Amino acid sequence: MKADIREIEPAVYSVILDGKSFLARVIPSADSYLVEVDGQQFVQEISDPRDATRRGTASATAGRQNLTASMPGKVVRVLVMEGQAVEAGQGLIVVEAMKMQNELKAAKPGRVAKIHVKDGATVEAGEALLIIE
Amino acid sequence: MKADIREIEPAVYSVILDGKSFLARVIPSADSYLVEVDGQQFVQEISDPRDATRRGTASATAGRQNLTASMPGKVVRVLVMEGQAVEAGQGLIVVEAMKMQNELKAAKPGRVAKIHVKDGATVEAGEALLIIE
Amino acid sequence: MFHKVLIANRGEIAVRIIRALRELGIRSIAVYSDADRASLHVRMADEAAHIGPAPSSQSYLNMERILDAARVHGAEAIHPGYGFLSEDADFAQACADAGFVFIGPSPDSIRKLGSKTAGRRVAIAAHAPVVPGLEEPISSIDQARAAAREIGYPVLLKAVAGGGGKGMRRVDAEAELEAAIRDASSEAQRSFQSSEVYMEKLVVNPRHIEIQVFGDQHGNLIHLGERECSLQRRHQKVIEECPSPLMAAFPEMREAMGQAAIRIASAAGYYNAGTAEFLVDSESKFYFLEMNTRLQVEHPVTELVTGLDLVHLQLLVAAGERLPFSQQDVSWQGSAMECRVYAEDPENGFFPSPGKIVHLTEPGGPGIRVDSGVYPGWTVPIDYDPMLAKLIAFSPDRKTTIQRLLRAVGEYAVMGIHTNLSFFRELLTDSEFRKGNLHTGFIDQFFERRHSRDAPNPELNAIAQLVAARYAGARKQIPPPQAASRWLNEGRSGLLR
Amino acid sequence: MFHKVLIANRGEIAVRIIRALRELGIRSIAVYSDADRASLHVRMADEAAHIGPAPSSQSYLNMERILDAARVHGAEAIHPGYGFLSEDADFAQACADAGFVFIGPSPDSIRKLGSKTAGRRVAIAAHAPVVPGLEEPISSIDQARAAAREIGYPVLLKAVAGGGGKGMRRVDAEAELEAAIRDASSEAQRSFQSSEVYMEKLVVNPRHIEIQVFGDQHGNLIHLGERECSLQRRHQKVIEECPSPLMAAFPEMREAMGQAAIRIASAAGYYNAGTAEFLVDSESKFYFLEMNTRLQVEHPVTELVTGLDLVHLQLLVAAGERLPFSQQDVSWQGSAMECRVYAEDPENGFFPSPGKIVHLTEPGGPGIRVDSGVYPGWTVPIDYDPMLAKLIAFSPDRKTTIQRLLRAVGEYAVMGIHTNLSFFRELLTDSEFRKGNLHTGFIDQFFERRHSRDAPNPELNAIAQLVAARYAGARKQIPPPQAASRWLNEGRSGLLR
Repeated sequence: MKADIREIEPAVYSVILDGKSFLARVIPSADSYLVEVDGQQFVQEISDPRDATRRGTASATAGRQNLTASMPGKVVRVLVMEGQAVEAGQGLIVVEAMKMQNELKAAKPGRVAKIHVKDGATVEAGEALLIIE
Repeated sequence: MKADIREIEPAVYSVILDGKSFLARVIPSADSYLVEVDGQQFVQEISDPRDATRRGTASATAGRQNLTASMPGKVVRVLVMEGQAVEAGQGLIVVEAMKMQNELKAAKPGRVAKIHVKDGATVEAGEALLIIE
Repeated sequence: MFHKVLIANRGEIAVRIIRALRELGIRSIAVYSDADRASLHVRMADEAAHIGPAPSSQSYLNMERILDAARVHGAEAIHPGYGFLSEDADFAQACADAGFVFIGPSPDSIRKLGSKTAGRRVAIAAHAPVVPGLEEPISSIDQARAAAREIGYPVLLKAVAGGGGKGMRRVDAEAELEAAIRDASSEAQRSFQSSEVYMEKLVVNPRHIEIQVFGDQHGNLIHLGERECSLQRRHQKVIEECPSPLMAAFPEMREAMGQAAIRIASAAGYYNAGTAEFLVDSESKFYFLEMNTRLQVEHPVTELVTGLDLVHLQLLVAAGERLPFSQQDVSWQGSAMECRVYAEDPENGFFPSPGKIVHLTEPGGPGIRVDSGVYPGWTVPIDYDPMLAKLIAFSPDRKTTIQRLLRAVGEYAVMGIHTNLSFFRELLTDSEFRKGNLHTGFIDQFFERRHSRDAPNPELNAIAQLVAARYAGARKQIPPPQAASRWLNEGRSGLLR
Repeated sequence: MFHKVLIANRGEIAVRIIRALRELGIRSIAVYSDADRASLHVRMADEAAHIGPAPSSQSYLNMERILDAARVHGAEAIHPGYGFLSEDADFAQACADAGFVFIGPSPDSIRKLGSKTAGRRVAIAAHAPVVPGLEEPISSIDQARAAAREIGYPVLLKAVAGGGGKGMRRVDAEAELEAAIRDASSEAQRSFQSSEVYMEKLVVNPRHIEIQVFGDQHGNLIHLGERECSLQRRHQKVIEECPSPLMAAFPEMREAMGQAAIRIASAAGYYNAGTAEFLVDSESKFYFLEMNTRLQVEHPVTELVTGLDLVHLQLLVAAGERLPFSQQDVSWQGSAMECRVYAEDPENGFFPSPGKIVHLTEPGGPGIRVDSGVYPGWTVPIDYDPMLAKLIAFSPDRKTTIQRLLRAVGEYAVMGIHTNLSFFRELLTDSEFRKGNLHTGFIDQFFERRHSRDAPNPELNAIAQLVAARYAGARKQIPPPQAASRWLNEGRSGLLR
């Protein structure tokens, strides 16, 4: 594999590999690099590649789903109650942000363990919304 | 004069002055800032504003014209001889750079005091070509 | 012609209007909220006026602040763009009362057509077909229940003052009706300052095709053909095109729909730009839905196939001049298609993705137009609609236009925030889309049949690793572990509808 | 259709061709010299091959290296772009011998038309009018003197293999003749690897109007109308447009010139894209000048008014397909105009200005196309032609197109190097230019009547001071003295012709 890699703009790389030409752009964050190569995105973790809470919202680890707000917004309506069983894909909570209502859904089946917010609440980015177990 | 100045990109400024909106871009160099405002360019000198050799080629100071090459190139033909009287606008030397032949002309009348190069010579940026007195 | 015009809007449409004004030698006045001091429309305008804090209710919807700015800056006319106050008859009236030309139809025309229920009444009187439904807003849950039973489920709730899918809800059964009315009303109130909602029969998987109309103040009223806007996600248009693939099969439809649109507009004494929206059912019958009494987001599609500039024309007729051509001078050439580029994350339920644009490369070259409202280094604010730009392609035929859009999407790079560009890459390669069998349920079906994406390309993955290592090395940071590259799209499917 | 095509060129035209290939689903192979490793065409292509050191004689003019690259990468065809090897019959032949399709006319057509003297003979045989002059290259100074006396001064020397004003000299009197031949020959040798020069009568201040022809390999040959290219500086085109303002006055000229061009091309068995250049004298008589047997720099002008994509068509007919339409299907709509954006300093005799592009903003929006070969952060090398990009505008009429170009020039920002954008700003506002009374001496006359520019705007000057102080303050550098702002254009007039 013969790779010719040049940083041609800050964080933008021209790569010629075996005669093929690629353009790659890098965005660093605290614990990873996001690398876009010809429109496809890859995450290169710096630390523990299993720590996947980075992008917020419903990250499913070992059955437990910890739903957080990925950006500032307002809770329009909570669609479930504590103790309620939910199915994969079931709507849990409606949040409005940037003039758009977004229904957050369960990634897998479970039971609502805890609801942190109620209708009309203003939430900050990263704020816990509810927990499914 | 009520000015609201924001650096909205590195070295790019949005200026709102008495309700009018302007966009200004700054390019720093060793001894000045080049500021482009709505397409018109201004040089803000840092040091001595009379030192005008900055842009190379025929800079006319007190009658003496010191013609230098502003970029690497090749002397195609010298059009004058030492001792020859020249008029303003008269062609002095033809230099080829970037596939273009460019005839450098006298900015004001004078006499050719010294010719530093001859036909076919390769010149570097800043190299002295000839002097008119 | 005017000497100075204020633009009561922001983002790409404000930039679009500034460009038109500059081409006509007219000075432009931008307005901005606290969140928009550094926005592109402010840096591009000739003049700029601050009109209040970030929330649009206190800035872009604040009539008094906008009229004050127009007075202070000496504007002669006000262009409302789309959204915000553009379809507000009271604002059009307030402009006139304050001595400014409102660049749009008369307040009376807006009233006659601006609300969906009023528009339906005009259309019925003008003998244009309409979808069965209420002619008045919903006043009580009992009335709504009775109406829905008569019309038959599924029904659709819509904001009377609305547009863009806001305040809209599909209701499949009576049990859902009350909650749906509540949600739709509250969303309508927040979006349009009016909680009024009405109901109509839901035509299942119709095409959404609209007709651009244009009139002057001397009684000339023409149509500029259709735009097919069937590709919608949550009632928001995603892709628009002209000609509609349906018109290719039934060329006489353009003229039939065009004439229906002109009849409706004429009945309301309409002038300036307007758009009559129609649903087309599976038997190619069309029904008038509503009139948008303003410039549409997707107007560039019409500009490319007709060769006209709709904002120039808006200014011309607003200044009292005659349309400089008539219906028979309008012709349509080639194929145009528009993608709305949003700051949103297709891998995460299309959730809005505001933030700083760290890197931006916009496409160019033959047949590509980008109407952008952003620049590199700018931070997309959380306060407004997350549309970044419109990417529009033009070529002799639909197939080439789609290929051209794909080429342009490949050139388009927005780093630092998520965008829906990757979604367009998938959609534009979809074989059903390419066949042109479009309907408003198309995108939902697309998500269902699109089981999982191709696996990550191992060659690109290897390059990502090389580049990350090089980046880290050059900056003396901890390099990423060599084999730990993770494709970003893994496990995203559970979050998508 | 091909699967993989090599582009034997660089800069904006290589990018233009990559875009066309991508739209047709064909893989692109870029070639690059040492000076172009980081160039835009290399980063955009699917594949890339290094072909030698910076001097073009060792890279972009090195046939063997280019053919090797085509072999190694598995190309089926080679697109030569314009300049470099594009009009070299030997290269076209070498491509064919090596089993690659040359995307252009046959080697035989190039030979028949490629040299100016040969082209004149073909034109005379095809009963097309030509400018009086030699039909053979100059072989001795005595022959040249005799010919010039017969033709009558002023005469024009031209490189037989040439184009773009290289190797061209006006000669007003016999005393200048010998030196002029020497200069023209040596420039021709350096630019085209052929020192041959010929002579023709200098038509004083003619219009330069060219006709785009297009043929397939099945005998279909059509014309796509004219481009007026009268605005030239040192025989380099600066602005091109369609329709020619002259055609507006004499609409029958387009067809008359078009038919003459077809006759000439047909006599040479021509296929693919070609351009017949004509001079038009003050009595609107036209004379064939030469045939450019390749795609022209200014082809986008024709693309915008006809709605066609000439590079798509080149690929189509090179692959052996028929032209998908005939002469009567071609129509012209609206007005298109192109500005060639160069890295050169209008305040310093248009001297080339290579260097790093520190900041780049390219214009966009309605009716604007930018075919660019650069990106922000890239360093314009000293080794090649300093064209950065082409800025092309389209609108319904010439006046609006000019306004649109001016608007776009205002949006265009290239910092770090000098460009001719400020020159376009002046030229596009010139009243003579707006009247459309164009001829090849126009720009020289423009420089003469343009005594001095407006004084620097004191308001902008004040803002420059404020911004410089803010910049210095934020970076804790020595601020500029408050009153020392100097307008950059002071005292430049002595350097301009």
